[in-house]
Amino acid sequence: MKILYFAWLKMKLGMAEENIDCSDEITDTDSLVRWMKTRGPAFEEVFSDLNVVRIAVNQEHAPTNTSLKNGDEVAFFPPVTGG
Amino acid sequence: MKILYFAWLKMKLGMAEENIDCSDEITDTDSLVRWMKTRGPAFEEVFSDLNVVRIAVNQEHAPTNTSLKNGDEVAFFPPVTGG
Amino acid sequence: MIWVQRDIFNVGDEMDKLTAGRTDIGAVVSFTGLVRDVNDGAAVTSLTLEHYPGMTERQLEKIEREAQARWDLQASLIIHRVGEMALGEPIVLVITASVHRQHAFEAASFLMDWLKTKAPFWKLEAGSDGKSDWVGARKSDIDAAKKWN
Amino acid sequence: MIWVQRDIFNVGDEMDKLTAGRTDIGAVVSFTGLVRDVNDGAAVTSLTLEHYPGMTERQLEKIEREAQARWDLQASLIIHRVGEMALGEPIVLVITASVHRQHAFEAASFLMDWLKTKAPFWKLEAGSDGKSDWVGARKSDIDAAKKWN
Repeated sequence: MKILYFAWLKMKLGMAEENIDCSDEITDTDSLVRWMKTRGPAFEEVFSDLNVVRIAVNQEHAPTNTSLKNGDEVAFFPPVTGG
Repeated sequence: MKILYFAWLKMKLGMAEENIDCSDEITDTDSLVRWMKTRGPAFEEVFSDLNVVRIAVNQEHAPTNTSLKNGDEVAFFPPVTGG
Repeated sequence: MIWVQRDIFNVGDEMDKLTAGRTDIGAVVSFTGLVRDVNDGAAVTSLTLEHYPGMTERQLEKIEREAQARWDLQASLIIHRVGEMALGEPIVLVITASVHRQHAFEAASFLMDWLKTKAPFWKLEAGSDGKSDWVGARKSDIDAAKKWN
Repeated sequence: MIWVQRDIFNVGDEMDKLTAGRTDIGAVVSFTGLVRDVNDGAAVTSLTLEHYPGMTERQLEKIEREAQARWDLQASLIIHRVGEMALGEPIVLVITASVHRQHAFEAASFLMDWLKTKAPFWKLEAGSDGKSDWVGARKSDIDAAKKWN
């Protein structure tokens, strides 16, 4: 599963992209976020306020609790501000 | 008083502009229109349906019964269709 | 700024002139009206715009002032052509510039709705049958203008 | 048609390309968003647009299709720039063409409202104090988008 980070999430995590595997622990976006928070202070901070973090799965805006499988592309980013 | 005609009114009357004097008979736009209708078949036809004739006095759209004086510029034209 | 002219205009040039050197404008909306080959189902070959010189400028200025009073505009422009024009040519241009896109959109829409019902222009269409007809006023334009009362 | 590009664009050129040779279009509306020198009261010296390549194009295409389904459009265009841009430069362009001006106005306004809340772009503003800040989402944009639901 490819994970992408954008804007301030990318800057705070010092990383634009990584690969992780789905597991018993990570089956949907909710459990992915729970797992993310356990990865250290930077992750804890980035995922502390989920009002300012948006999730896309396979390049579509994802509702909470979207199920995940290996091969999916998951992106975390702030509310969009283009235009 | 300067009288101007535009669009199909001008074509039907064969005239773009004329000068007439205010009189006891012509004191406002209503009485001007009444007088116009007496000037022959072309005028009678042009002023037969006042739903399709607009009036401006001194280059402002005029409500019915706008009073007139010598020196005024009065224009008759169809509903506008620009843009 | 208002212009009544016979000459054709270029939308990009007019927009560039209106915003040149300015860094305080966030949103620019333009409306361009073009000569169509069909109107109310009848084929059109060319269009002639008659107007009332003097009153035209006066009414366009009033309409522009009204838009500036109702919305926060940093710049605005109305160009309306008169005389004969070919199919596909532009007839009218409205540009509005604002900090906020909503203001620019609403003001441009308002300018067109009022212009369509208040500015003394008349369209004469030449048809493929060789005849010319004066275009009639549209109820949809009158209704559109009413929403700004 | 949608374009995501670093290069600056010219509104007039894009409009000319979209309407060239066509005599069936009556109304063209354009919206251009420009880099402003002030945002939320703070001085801005330049703007950088980050985006999500792939998702950006996908979302813009969806937004354009939605506009074409809701209104009678004869042509439409969305251009959004990415990368660094200077004050006064254009960021985004939306053009809609229709027989009816109301369709063109509404569709352009809709495209901007949805783009602002659905397309994955993020603005990083460089300020006169040398610091850069990510622009926050605006409640007014979220409210504007809701009216099309």
